[in-house]
Amino acid sequence: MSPLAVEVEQVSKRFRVDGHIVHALDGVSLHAAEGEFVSLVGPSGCGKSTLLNLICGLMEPDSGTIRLQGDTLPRLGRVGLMPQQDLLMPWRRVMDNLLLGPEIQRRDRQEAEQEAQALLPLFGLEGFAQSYPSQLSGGMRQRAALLRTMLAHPTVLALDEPFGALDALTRRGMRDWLLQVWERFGQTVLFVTHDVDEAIYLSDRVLVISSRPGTVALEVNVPLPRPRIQTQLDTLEAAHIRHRLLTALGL
Amino acid sequence: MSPLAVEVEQVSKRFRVDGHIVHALDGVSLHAAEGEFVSLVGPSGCGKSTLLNLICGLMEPDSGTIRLQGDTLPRLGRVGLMPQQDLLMPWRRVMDNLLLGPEIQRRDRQEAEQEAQALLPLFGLEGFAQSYPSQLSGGMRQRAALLRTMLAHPTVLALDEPFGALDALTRRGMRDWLLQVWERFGQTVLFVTHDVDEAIYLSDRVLVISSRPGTVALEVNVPLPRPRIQTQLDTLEAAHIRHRLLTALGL
Amino acid sequence: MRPRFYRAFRQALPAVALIVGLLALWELLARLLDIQEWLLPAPSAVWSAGIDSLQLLWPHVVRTLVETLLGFAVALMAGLGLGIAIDLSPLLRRAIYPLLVASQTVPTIAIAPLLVIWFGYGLLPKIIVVGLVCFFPVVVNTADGLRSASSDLLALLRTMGATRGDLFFKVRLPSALPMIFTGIKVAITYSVVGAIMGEWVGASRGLGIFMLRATNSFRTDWVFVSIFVSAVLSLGLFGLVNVVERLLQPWRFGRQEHWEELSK
Amino acid sequence: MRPRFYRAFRQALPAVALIVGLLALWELLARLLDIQEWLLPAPSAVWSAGIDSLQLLWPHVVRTLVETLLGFAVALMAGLGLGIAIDLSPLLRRAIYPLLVASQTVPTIAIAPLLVIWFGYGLLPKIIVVGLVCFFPVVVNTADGLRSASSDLLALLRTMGATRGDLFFKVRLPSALPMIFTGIKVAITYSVVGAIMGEWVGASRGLGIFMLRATNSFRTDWVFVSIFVSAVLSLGLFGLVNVVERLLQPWRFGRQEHWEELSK
Amino acid sequence: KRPQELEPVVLTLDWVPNTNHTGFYVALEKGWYAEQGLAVEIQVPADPSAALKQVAAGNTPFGVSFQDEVTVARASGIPVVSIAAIVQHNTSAIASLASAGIESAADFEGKTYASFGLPIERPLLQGLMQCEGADIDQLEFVDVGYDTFPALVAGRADLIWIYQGWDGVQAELMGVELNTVPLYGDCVPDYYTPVIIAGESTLAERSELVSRFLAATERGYSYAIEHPVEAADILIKHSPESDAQLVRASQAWLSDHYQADAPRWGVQNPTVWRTFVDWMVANGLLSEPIDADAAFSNAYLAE
Ligand SMILES: Nc1ncnc2c1ncn2[C@@H]1O[C@H](COP(=O)(O)OP(=O)(O)OP(=O)(O)O)[C@@H](O)[C@H]1O
Ligand SMILES: Nc1ncnc2c1ncn2[C@@H]1O[C@H](COP(=O)(O)OP(=O)(O)OP(=O)(O)O)[C@@H](O)[C@H]1O
Ligand SMILES: [Mg+2]
Ligand SMILES: [Mg+2]
Repeated sequence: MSPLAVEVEQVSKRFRVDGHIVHALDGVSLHAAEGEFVSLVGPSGCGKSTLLNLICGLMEPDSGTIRLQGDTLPRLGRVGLMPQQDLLMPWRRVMDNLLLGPEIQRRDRQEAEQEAQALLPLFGLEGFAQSYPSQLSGGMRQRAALLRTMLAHPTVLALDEPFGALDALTRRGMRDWLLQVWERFGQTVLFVTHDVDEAIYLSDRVLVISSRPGTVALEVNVPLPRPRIQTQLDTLEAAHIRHRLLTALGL
Repeated sequence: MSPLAVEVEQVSKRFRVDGHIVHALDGVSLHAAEGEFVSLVGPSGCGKSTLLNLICGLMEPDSGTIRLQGDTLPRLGRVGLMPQQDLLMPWRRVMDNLLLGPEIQRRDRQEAEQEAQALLPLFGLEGFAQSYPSQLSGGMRQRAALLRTMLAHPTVLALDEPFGALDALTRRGMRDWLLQVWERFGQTVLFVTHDVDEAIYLSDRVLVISSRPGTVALEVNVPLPRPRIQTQLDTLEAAHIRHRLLTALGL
Repeated sequence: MRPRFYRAFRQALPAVALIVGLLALWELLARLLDIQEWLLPAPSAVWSAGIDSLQLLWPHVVRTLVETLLGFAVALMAGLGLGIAIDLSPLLRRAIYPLLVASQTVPTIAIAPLLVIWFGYGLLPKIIVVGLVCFFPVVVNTADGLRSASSDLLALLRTMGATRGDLFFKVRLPSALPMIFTGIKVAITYSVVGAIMGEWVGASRGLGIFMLRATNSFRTDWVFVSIFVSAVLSLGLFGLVNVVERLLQPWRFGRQEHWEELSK
Repeated sequence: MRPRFYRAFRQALPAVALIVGLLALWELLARLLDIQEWLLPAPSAVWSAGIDSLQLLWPHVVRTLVETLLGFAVALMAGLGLGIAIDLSPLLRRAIYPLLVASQTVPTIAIAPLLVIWFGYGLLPKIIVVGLVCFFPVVVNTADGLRSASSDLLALLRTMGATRGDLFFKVRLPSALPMIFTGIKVAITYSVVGAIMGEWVGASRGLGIFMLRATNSFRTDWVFVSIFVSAVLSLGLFGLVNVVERLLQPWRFGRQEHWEELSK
Repeated sequence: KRPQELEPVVLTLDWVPNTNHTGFYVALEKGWYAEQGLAVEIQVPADPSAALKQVAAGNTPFGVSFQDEVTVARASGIPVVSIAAIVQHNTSAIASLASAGIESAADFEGKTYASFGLPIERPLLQGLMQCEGADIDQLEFVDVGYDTFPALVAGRADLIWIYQGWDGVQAELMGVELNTVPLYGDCVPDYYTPVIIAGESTLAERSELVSRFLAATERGYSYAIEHPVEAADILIKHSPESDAQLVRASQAWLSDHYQADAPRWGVQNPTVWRTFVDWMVANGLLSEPIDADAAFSNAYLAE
């Protein structure tokens, strides 16, 4: 058996905020198998972004261990993160922002640019390749940030509310595109969202994080067959899962 | 009859993006009566934020007119805007960020601070009054930005996806709080959202903006009785409205 | 108190080590190469000359320090004022910027006679020279810093009905603070030399005078003593500015969180 | 071409107007108050002296310009290099920063004999003096600018497996550019005076020498001619830096959109 | 000789070119250095004490300095020797505006003196004043650096040190009437200012070079003595930034003073050196006497 792509074991994380201690995560354990799509839902401020940051290697846990592909080697550069704040570089045009990953990986620029160019229409960024980020709408910025993450071709993806600023239609398009890509390339995906339906539609497994200090409150498998279609969300099975998730979330 | 709080008449707006012209809004007309709650939904990049910016007086339309309370006087300072990007000041602690409005209005700081203090728990910001924005989670930042807007006590509110980064539970709480405040103080609200249910739940009227160049594609009244409760969304009437809106949005 | 002191000590260690190392090297070279003392005295010679001339030096140092501080205060006010004025008015920027640049190209000694004629030998001409030498970095950094404020944030405040003053004090100034302090750090570094140059215009007391007299009597050791003293003064003032910078910008220099620490 | 020229003209108008106004005032005062010419010549006198001495002046100007440019190039490289080094290594920051500050407190004339003995009367000592005078603002602005990069952005790049070099060239440097240019603007303003001071160490040609000789012959009009020339040189160089700044940062100085225009 | 065979020699002046230096430029212009096999290069520093340091450091073989400076330097162990007096007597004077009515050193009391900041100034003025029974403590000193003239004219100082052959002439040209109290007289000892100096090692190891240099230089000054007008033109040619009118007038004044009552140009009188050393010791300018005879030499001047 191949090792798990991501293993988080009993991880705790505290922050010091102006004197008092904020207990962000408390003994969180989770894992994602190679090629698995795992979603994280949970109240705002429960530590989801912190968890992704820890997994990416941007922080070290105060206690507990994190393994990628079975090892505890440095994690930076092994997980593709799409941060919650889009963090586009104001001094780079959209296209140059998109090509950040390929650039860092010293990949052929022309090839990467062709790939990006081909995806621009799907991301609703056609005609904006040469504009600066300040000239984009909120949703366009978010889509640019997602495209930037994807163009780095990571094998493990950590996406922090990638569709938060998108309308339902655009969102659906992006979802389906993400699933297509995922099915083709088999990345491992950690997906933070506030939309329970979205989590069900996309994931193999959904984790509910409890409010601060964050712990795993519930873990639900989503055994809906793939490829997924929108109407599967209207099945009884989906309704059941939705109910369990909403209950765990206190709704 | 008292004049309309907001009147937008045949407004067009174009941007110049690296040589070519982006036609953001094309002949948009809309209005909001005194104390009315109007939501705007539409695809990402269709010009919703641009419309709010125009109404606030941050930009002038290329053609068309905008009236507030029946006049065409300068609009700056007359509409409380919550921008899509939270724009918290990194050099101010959370509390000082919240008190920006009262400060600019030269109101008594102590009073305003008491008001803010009392609202912190509801906004999930208890214990974070003295931290810096960089120490907040994405959703906490958004809530702080909303609270900042509300503390300025504007009579016309322009809220640009105020709940975008919030989980369903927090979101519901915020919605209900917003409705309460609105019912008590009777502000005129322009509300941008991607969530059709949210628009129905909150609004007197919902406008669908078509994709770029933005025009008003559909206008739907929401005759559900107030005060609203969650279950009203399950009524046939709501379903009907939802259907019309989703169809207009292409879903 | 203990750990704090220890930390300060550790902070200063590399600089002290480097300086001591360089002095040792210099001493060694001076002895090995047998460099004439009047040309380049060994540190040990400078040190003993310093000890000997302490009493002699003291009034000069006080005088120069006074000139430095007063002149710097003037430079700071002029620099901030002009920087702000330039930022507020594009017209003023275009009108006055070239003059400010030009003002920096006038060597002090070229206008020394005028200074003496108009202002005599008192404190005033020295203050003017220090001011002229120091204000420019403050102006440029202030003007550029104020311009760097986020236009989105400014827009937000304007929707709240902010006055120009609000925009300035609540957004532009805080955004500009880091750059302003950079300018102040450059300026304060020049201030002591400015005072010394001011003294050369004409004075009877001050480090510059001491230096001049020492040069004329081939007391190179004393020249180096005064260079050393002026370096110490400059370092002290520079350090002071650094402390103020940290105090005024807690959001930049607060206790580092894990995140920030790592992301360095 | 036409409107562009017209725009440039309109841009320059306020400065030209102000300068012409000041010159007129000065001319008036000089005539009314009957100020002796050797003390403060009227602009008209300076002008005709300038015309007369053009031929004489020319080789001096060329020489000073060469020194200025070479010295500034050195200062730029040293400044950027040191600023970067300081930013990269906290140890280096603590070790070397005090020395840099101290280096600015040594008056040129105090080390002039050493410079001549070690480097002779050629170009080298002037380049060194210009370098010493100019590198400091570049160092401080570079170091502070590099530190101002967004830590979130740096973190993002690190998750992509960015090397230190990537972080530097893709985030730190672009973020620091505005401040670096501010430093360069201050430095280039000092460079011409630096060259003049360098010439005073010992030279046979250059604006500084011209100025010295003119002073000694009580030809104050010539002194002012050389001040005027050095001001023009400085302004030209300053303007050049501004142009480069704009070219290198299109995202800051691009054609203004409506939004940005208003939010000013 | 062809130019490339000439021996390169550097001469560092004390200050920008002026009529004190005319002889050098004449010798250069007339090719007399070249005749001696020398390619002389003249350097101009901004600091009057720079030349002595350069010579002492062996960086340049010849320089222009002053007797007082040489004496202090030798007392500090700096091995330089004065090898020729450019001007025979001290041409300095204490000047005041004629309108101030200061006729003699007795009137210095209660006045302000704009000083270069040299240690020698105070005892010299003291000597002048004592002669007239005045008290030096009644005279205020202000260090002004080298640009004292404007201070006087603007009334910021009452007394300044001038070189009659330069500042004095200039004042005359400008129509500023000055009262002067010359330093050369009975109240204070005379001394040579300026002088040509060389390092002891140069004298020991390259004495023949020194003689050749001085031979050409002496020719230059002799020419300047005899042909002030032509000599002035040569200086102007080499220092076109100097005011021509001033140079000509100064040259006319100074040409008579180069040699004055001396048997030949450049010769230094041992008594002048000895008296001056004693005077310096007596006034605390030297802590110990130095060997005055070693501080100068006439040996390199042609017989
Ligand atoms: N300052 C600007 N300069 C150039 N183009 C702009 C600017 N602001 C907005 N636009 C363009 O106007 C269009 C509408 O932008 P707007 O921000 O209003 O969209 P939106 O409806 O708010 O979208 P979203 O839901 O993604 O936030 C976009 O195509 C955007 O690129
Ligand atoms: N750098 C930091 N310094 C101090 N506290 C922090 C820092 N980062 C996060 N926190 C705190 O940790 C807690 C969890 O934050 P986190 O950003 O992980 O929440 P989240 O689950 O992503 O919330 P949201 O859905 O609102 O984005 C919050 O209370 C936040 O204040
Ligand atoms: Mg988050
Ligand atoms: Mg928007």
